[in-house]
Amino acid sequence: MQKLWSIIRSSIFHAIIMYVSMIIAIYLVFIYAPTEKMQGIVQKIFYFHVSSAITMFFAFFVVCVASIMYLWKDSDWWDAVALSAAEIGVVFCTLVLITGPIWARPIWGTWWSWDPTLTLTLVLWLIYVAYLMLRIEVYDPKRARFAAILGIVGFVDVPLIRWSVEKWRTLHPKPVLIQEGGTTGLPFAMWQTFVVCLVAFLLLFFYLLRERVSVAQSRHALEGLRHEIDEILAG
Amino acid sequence: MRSTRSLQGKMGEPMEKNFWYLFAAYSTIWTALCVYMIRLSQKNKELQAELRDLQAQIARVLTK
Amino acid sequence: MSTDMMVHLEGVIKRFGTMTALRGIDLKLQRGCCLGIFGPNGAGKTTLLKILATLTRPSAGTVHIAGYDVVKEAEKVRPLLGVLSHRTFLYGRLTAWENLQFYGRMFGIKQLAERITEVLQIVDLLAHAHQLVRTYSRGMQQRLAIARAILHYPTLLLLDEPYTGLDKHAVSRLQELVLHLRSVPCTIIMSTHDLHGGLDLYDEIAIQCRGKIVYSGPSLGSDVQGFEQLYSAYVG
Amino acid sequence: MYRDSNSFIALMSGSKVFLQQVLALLAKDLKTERRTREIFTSMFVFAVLVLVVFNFAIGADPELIRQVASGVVWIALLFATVLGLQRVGQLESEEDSLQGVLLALRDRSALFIAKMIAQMLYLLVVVICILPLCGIWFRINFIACLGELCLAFALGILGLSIVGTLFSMIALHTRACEVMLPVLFLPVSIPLTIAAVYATAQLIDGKSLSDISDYLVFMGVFDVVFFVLTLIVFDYIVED
Repeated sequence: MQKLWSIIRSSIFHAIIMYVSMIIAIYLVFIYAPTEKMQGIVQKIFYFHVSSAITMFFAFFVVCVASIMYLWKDSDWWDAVALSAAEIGVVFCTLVLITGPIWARPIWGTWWSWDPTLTLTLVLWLIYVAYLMLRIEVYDPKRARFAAILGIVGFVDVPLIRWSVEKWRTLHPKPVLIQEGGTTGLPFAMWQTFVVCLVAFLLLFFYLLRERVSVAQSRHALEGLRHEIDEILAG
Repeated sequence: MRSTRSLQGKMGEPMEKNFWYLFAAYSTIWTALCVYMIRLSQKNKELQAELRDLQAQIARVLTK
Repeated sequence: MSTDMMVHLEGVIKRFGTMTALRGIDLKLQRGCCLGIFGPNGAGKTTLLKILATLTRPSAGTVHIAGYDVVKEAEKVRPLLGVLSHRTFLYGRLTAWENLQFYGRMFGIKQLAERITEVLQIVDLLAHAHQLVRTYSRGMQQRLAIARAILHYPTLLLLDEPYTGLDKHAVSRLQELVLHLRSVPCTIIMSTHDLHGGLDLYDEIAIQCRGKIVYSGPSLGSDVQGFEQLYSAYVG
Repeated sequence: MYRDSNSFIALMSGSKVFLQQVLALLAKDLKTERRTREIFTSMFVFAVLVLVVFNFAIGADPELIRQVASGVVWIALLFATVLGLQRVGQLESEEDSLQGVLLALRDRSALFIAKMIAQMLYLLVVVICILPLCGIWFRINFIACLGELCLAFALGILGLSIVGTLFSMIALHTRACEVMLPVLFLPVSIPLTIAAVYATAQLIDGKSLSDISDYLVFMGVFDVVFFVLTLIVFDYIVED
């Protein structure tokens, strides 16, 4: 029983599940899901684009929770989680920002449309890049604390940005778009595909998070060892 | 009204062109994830090197 | 916890990320004592004083000042403390008087003007009271910092390397002041890496090295050589 | 919460000390500023420069300028906030006087409140100085909607001061403070800026208060959220 548990917890098992679900997701996207009549084949970008967007929001949510826990418990593990989730969140954020225009170009006829969600993503990208800038230097608990505060503030800012951006968009002429968002009125097969994609992306996120946290932790431990050795050598 | 016109214009284009967008989107996702994972493994490698370095230092201290 | 113990530290550990600055400090100090903490640079003296000053929290262990916990009851500890470091905490764009007035208001001192005059007299700066602090010499600024530190009648004085950048006049003034404060029941903790300055000031001495108190005991009086031997035996 | 009268008295005396400390900090900041006028001057000159440069960037079309005027004014204020907070940070860190202040504080949020009020006052003076200039250069009649504008500007300036003070305290403790402050401050304050710009623009267009009420409510919500958030986390910022 314990052995089974340790297998389930192991990194390689996680990787295999992630890999398999990703393959299934790709199969569903390209073979199973029907081609949308209006947008044609580009609509298939939707599955990975929206999955990355949701994963990104989830990552930033993890940053916020881990930051609160770090301030509360003052444990390095939570800090490592926050930093790792922020980094991975920025990666997914970048994906959203790249695939968004690629989707928009054939459908809306323009690369960039200041669509509310895309604009929100852009602002979030700026905030969390600032977060990573705070963390560029070697580990310093003061900076970790500041970053934790930014992690909380950034996530609290999300609904505020969302509201303001939506409000701001209604003041401008809308770009040519066929179907807002794309999730409304999806056929069942498309829904299935989308859910599987989302699950695959979340598994990918957790896998990356796990690896990144272990890197952060071993770096931390190594730094501690190095200090100790320096002291032994000096003393 | 502009929207429907431009839609028809787009839909009139050959299918392969849109296919390129799909290809671009999925390949960038793949590339970005790949780059990130390579960076992660590089970091891991750096850490391994540092660990070996430290082990060597400890060995040196012990032999002294 | 008996309250005649002014300072009581138990198992204080402070980590900065992967660095450990303090590794288990135990220290007791009677009310009215004057303790000198000696140690090389990087021994963690400043960190220790910062913990006592409620400016930073210990990672582990407990610290009590006059029976108050410095983490949980910091707001009760702070008015008891007078802190003097090698930075003066003064505003260069204000006059000496205005600086003291500001700190006096922060502490809610009654009859502030009389008190400011008094402390300025003690540090010999009354004549320059209305001069901008940025025009002061380093020694004058440090003297004003002394006035700032004792302004609110502190009962525990924390001096972190107070001799840094001081002229002769200021050093002797500071030492006189420490003697004067000892007659008032005022507890003093001074950290320094200078072994020669006024050893006879202290009642107790401690030697700190690499985050630990390696020696503590009663003062050796003005026996500089004996102390130097002791110091090099522990610090190496 | 405060069951016995003793703790109530303690609370009352605590709030009295709090007020005293806020006032002392504020008096100190304003006294320094009155002597040097450093912060105001740099903020004001910078804001005017932004106005002028944008004027050239937009071109000579008076209608176009009128349309973007409120955006330009708020960008000027945004950058002026960053500049002012950088100066304030320098003043506090020169002789580590922040530590001295922290040693004297009973409740550390007094420092936040005092800095926020000071920043608000500086911004207020800058606004009062640049609005007439703006009115003349961009040919906008601000007087027609002065009361409504006051409300919009008050809410906007309050928000900028709160967020700005929060991040200036963070930037103060990090190296490369000059770079970090705008990088942290600008993206987080985007929603506030959007609401403030459009509220101002619609007021200039002759809309009434009820037309822009959702912007005002939004700015109020933003201010309250960030104020509460900053009060909660402030202890973690100033701790060494």
